[in-house]
Amino acid sequence: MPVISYREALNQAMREEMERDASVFIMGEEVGHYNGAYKVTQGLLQRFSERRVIDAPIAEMGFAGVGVGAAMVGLRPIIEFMTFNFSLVAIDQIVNNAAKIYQMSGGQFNVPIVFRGPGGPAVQVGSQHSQALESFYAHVPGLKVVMPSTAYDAKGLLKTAIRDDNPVVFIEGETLYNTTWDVPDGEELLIPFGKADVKREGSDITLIAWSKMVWTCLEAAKQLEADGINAEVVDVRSLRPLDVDTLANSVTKTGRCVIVEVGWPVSGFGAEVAYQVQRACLDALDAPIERVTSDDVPMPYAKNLEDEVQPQVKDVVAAVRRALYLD
Amino acid sequence: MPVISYREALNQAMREEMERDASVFIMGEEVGHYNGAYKVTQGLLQRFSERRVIDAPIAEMGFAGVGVGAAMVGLRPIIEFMTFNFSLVAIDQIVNNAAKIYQMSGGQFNVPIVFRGPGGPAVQVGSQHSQALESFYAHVPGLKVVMPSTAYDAKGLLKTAIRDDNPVVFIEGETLYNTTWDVPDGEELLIPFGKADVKREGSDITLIAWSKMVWTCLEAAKQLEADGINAEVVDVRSLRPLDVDTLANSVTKTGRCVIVEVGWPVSGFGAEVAYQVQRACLDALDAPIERVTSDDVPMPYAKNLEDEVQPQVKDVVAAVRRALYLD
Amino acid sequence: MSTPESVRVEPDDPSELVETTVEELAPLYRQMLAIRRLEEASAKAYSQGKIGGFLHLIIGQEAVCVGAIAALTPDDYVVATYREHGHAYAKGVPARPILAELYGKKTGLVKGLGGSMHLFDKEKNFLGGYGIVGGHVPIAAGAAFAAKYRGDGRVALCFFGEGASTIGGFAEGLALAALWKLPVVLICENNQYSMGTPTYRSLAVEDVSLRALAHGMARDRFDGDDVIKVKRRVAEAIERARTTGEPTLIEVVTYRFRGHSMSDPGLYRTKEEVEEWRRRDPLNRSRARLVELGMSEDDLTALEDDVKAEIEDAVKFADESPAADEYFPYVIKE
Amino acid sequence: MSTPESVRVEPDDPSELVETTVEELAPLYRQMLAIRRLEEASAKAYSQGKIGGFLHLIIGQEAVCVGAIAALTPDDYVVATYREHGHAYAKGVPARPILAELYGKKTGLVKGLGGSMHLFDKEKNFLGGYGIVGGHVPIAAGAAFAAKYRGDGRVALCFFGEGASTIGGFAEGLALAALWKLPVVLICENNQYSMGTPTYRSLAVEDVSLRALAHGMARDRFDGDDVIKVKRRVAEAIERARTTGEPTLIEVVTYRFRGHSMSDPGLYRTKEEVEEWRRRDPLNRSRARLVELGMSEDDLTALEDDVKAEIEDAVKFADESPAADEYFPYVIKE
Ligand SMILES: Cc1ncc(C[n+]2csc(CCOP(=O)(O)OP(=O)(O)O)c2C)c(N)n1
Ligand SMILES: Cc1ncc(C[n+]2csc(CCOP(=O)(O)OP(=O)(O)O)c2C)c(N)n1
Ligand SMILES: [Mg+2]
Ligand SMILES: [Mg+2]
Repeated sequence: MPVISYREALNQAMREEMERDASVFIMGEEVGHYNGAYKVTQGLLQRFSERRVIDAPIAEMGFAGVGVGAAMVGLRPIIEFMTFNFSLVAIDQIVNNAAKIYQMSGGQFNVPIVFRGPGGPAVQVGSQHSQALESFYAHVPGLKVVMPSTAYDAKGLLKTAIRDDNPVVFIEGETLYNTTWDVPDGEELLIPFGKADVKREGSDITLIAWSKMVWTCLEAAKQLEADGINAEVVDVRSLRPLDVDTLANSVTKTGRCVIVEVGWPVSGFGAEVAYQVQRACLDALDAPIERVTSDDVPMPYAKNLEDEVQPQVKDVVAAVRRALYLD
Repeated sequence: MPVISYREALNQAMREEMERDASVFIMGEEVGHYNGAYKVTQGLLQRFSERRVIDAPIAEMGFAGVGVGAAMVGLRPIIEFMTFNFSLVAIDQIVNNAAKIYQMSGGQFNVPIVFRGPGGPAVQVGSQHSQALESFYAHVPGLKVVMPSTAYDAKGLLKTAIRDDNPVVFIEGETLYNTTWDVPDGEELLIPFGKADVKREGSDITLIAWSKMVWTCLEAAKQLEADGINAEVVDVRSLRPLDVDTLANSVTKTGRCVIVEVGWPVSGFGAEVAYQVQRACLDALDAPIERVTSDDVPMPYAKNLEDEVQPQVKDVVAAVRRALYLD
Repeated sequence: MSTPESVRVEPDDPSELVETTVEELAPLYRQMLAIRRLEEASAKAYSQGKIGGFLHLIIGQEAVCVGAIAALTPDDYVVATYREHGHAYAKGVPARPILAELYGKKTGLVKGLGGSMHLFDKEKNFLGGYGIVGGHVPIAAGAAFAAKYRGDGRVALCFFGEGASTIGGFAEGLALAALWKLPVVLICENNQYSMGTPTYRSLAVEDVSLRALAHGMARDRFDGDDVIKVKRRVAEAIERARTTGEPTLIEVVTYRFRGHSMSDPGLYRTKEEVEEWRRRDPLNRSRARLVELGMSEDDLTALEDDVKAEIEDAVKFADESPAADEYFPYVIKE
Repeated sequence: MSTPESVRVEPDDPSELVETTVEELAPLYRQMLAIRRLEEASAKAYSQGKIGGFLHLIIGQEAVCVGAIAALTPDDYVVATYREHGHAYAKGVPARPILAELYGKKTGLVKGLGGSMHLFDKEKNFLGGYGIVGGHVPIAAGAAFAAKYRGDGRVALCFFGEGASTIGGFAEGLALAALWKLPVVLICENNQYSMGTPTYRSLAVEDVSLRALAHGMARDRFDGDDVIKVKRRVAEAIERARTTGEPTLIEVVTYRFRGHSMSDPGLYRTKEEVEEWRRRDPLNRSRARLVELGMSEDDLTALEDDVKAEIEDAVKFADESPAADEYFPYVIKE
């Protein structure tokens, strides 16, 4: 299987879906002539012309709303936020319009739209440009929320998102674009929503994560192996709908659970996961569920502080040891 | 002690603080000449003039930002959102500016501002006007988030909010304005943040709630009493900072816990409370923590459906019975 | 920057007569009257507790939605605010499902899920019914975007109040429509109040249509008393949108006779002001015109009786319909 | 609606000379040069990996912030974007803490917490440093609101790019400033590109200052090559704000010589275009003017050496400063 980057996987997904369905278009800042701020839309303008790859001025609320309107009458917009930090000026369109129109219209108008772009902490860009907002979107009925960690998942989930008849918030890892993974060529890669993925099998403890933190957990698992601890890593992938079964099966097997997220602790999505897992398998738990999150602070700029704030491999290892009562 | 309404309590709090401190002003839609959409600012324009009670045009992002700028240079704005539903068009000002400026400026500029207004489901106003957004705000470091359930708490907490040197998101119960409570006259009523309040003592189970749901829990506790079940009702009051100690002490005493919130279930603030309580007193728990939330749907308009969606006394009673293994 | 020659920014002399015929005007008068009666029936039902929540009536402003929408084809789109019963009716939605929706009934236009503020009708290309001021302007631009994308010649009409002209959603929708030349007609129903706030306290310049200037967008501004005038002037903008793809910002000066919503007694206006505008009632004006044009009292009475029967039927329908009973199927489309 | 007589909307003839003296111009030239050297030092440090994240340089645009801020008093407020090193320096923030901040050092202006995009200096009334396009415009209006509230005669200057003119934050800030007559001067630094997007693809009308029209706000528009002209024209607006409380929207046409940020090679512009603007370099122009006005080469060299030493010292300071080391104390003020 060809090894491609997360960026390339997303690009392929959009290209394939645009080839397949003439109602799919892309709109966002710098997606066309500039080929994307993060080059995710590289070459699409050239291939599909300005009609379908639309450079928008800086007006997130406006073009997100244009997407919603276009979706209501049958187009399938992909709205790129240069980063999800900027989705906050457009969040009313997502929460009050995209998510609710199907309900408000009594099922008449569905809104097949994808809001995508990078999210989560980037590197040294300060607190306004470095935050994980998935807990906001996961809170909202009417939305689906997806966060792939690998190129494979990125491609398969984005294709599914574009075909979904509902609004999908698709948050890419801002620091994952250059990561690579095996991605099948030729055949159609469609990954259903609501399916978590066991990224590494293990028997002693379950590490639950999504997006960038899956990589941190895999690295932690590798280190733990040296100490004879066999960690299972489960990638949530789809936060809404959430695949509680796969998470619960894993925790039932291992008896212990650490949830790792790069967002803020209070009311982070990890709290929801903890609650769900606890409910589904309280009896199977041999120790309280541990959560590892970023510190409860806006992101500092300095690299050393930025690293300190975010969950590192050592933090995950320490949480695992706590959950195993080893320390 | 005089019995006054929640509305009147808020009005008194603002009036007293405006008398006390000339840097306090109120800005929002219809707060002046109209005396407030919910009449919370009744009489304040007359008392303090247009200089300090400012009717704003419909531009939440704009006037929230004006408040932030004014607060940076030492004024103490109270920004009223006609309802917190409309805070979504201004949330970027709250999350990216108000909450972060103290940090971004390395501690130079603090932002003493109160964003207040009614939140949570109202009655038959449909999904865009009926939602509980506290989970969003509670997620954000740099903010304080307060939600009083009684006139007493409303007055004492709002006065504290106005004097706080940080941005405070103060969400009033849209259906609580006419509720009454004893509120001392004359003496200064200041309730510190980060203190939950036991609204009813009990020994068999702890009901944790905030805002309107405190009333639902009190009513449920009354009904449960008839069955010989003695429920303790703890009012969170301050979601951020959260008083885990008081919650944990109660649960340690009762051994059982039901968390009741009117918001959506997924990533609701109740999940965070559940996680904190579980961490603080897993060993004391005789049963899994139960959560009661609204259904995972946008709010329907029809009264019967609206009631069905939201936690009712009977739902709380049922959850208590589950937690007591009675059913 | 270019502004079309056709721009007339001052409200016209309200006494000015626009040519028309009984054939053209009578159906529009009928629509306006039906909307008026529907609104009155709603107000009554509200006071009886049969309708809940916020109820925003358009009484006094009927000529705007009726005139504007009369200039559309059924394929064109309409996007409106929470004050949209009249717009829905003018776009062809029958009174029955509108009223049943306000009653929160299963037979309501949106199954009792949306209520007064959220009417939608896909078949009629009526795209809502929105409660967040300004938030629907980009949606209308989006429907127009789709029309342009497909080249299907459709046009979108977007209605909003003058109070919306200060909010970002309006500004961004306007900027995008102008930049991308989207076939949308933005119609500001300037009823001179945003809740209790008169325009002189909410707008630095009390002419919303001027916003078009800085975007090189066509604009128009006139009073909304004469339904035919509204139809003609909006038709020009629709024609421009349909043929050249260019958007227009139109401001229609009008007045709501009642409070902002049922819970607003409207104390911020003088009796005299309200009376003055009631004298300009667009319904009376159209009725008088019909008489002038030769429509007989008998025919008018027949029309009015017909309207009365229609609304009475809708009330009966709403009253007798079963309560709304499900909401889960309408959250996520499977 | 009124627009002041003083409005001149067209860019002036760039060759036009504005009267000045060595005493006035030399310190401004020095500031511009210091900013240029500071930016160059930052670019170098960035390429050495000493600065991370986004680094937006203002090289080519120096005359705008220097000229505009020269017209202020120290008590006045300045609010800027992520491209604000020059604005901070012009407002009196020394090079040392600016550069140390970019390095993420403890001695940085904001303790290494904000970085390049978030410079703040309370003592200098420099209110930031914001990364969300348009979001700071209301903040500037708020500082002006406070000045008006207190009647202390202060004025706020707000800088933003032409790319910000399509976003809601700008539109709402503008509307509120106009309605409430806030003493704020909104300065659009139109450098003709919003990242890779030229104005003709982002603006329906390539004249941002026109936005003022529909709000009855004073406006001005001119090129930003001559620091003295910028000072004079902005001074008029500041004077208006200080004496009458009225806001002004000013558009200054300028050009950034480099990419949007360090990671942007700027391939969307032709070499010729960039060369053309480099020939108009505001620093060369001011230097030539100083020579014309009689400043000796020796004095100029002394000034330039002094700047060089200042920036070298700042680099040394940043290099040698300890790393940032705490963040918890700056989340909530106790
Ligand atoms: C963003 C937002 N802010 C505030 C409100 C509350 N609100 C509803 S209608 C209204 C007044 C709108 O006035 P206008 O736009 O003139 O329309 P009209 O009601 O006069 O038709 C306000 C403030 C809202 N719905 N949305
Ligand atoms: C709301 C928002 N959307 C997008 C961005 C990403 N972004 C940062 S700068 C920029 C271009 C701004 O151009 P302009 O306003 O002309 O200022 P300039 O950079 O040219 O000084 C963009 C799109 C942002 N920071 N904020
Ligand atoms: Mg109005
Ligand atoms: Mg620019």
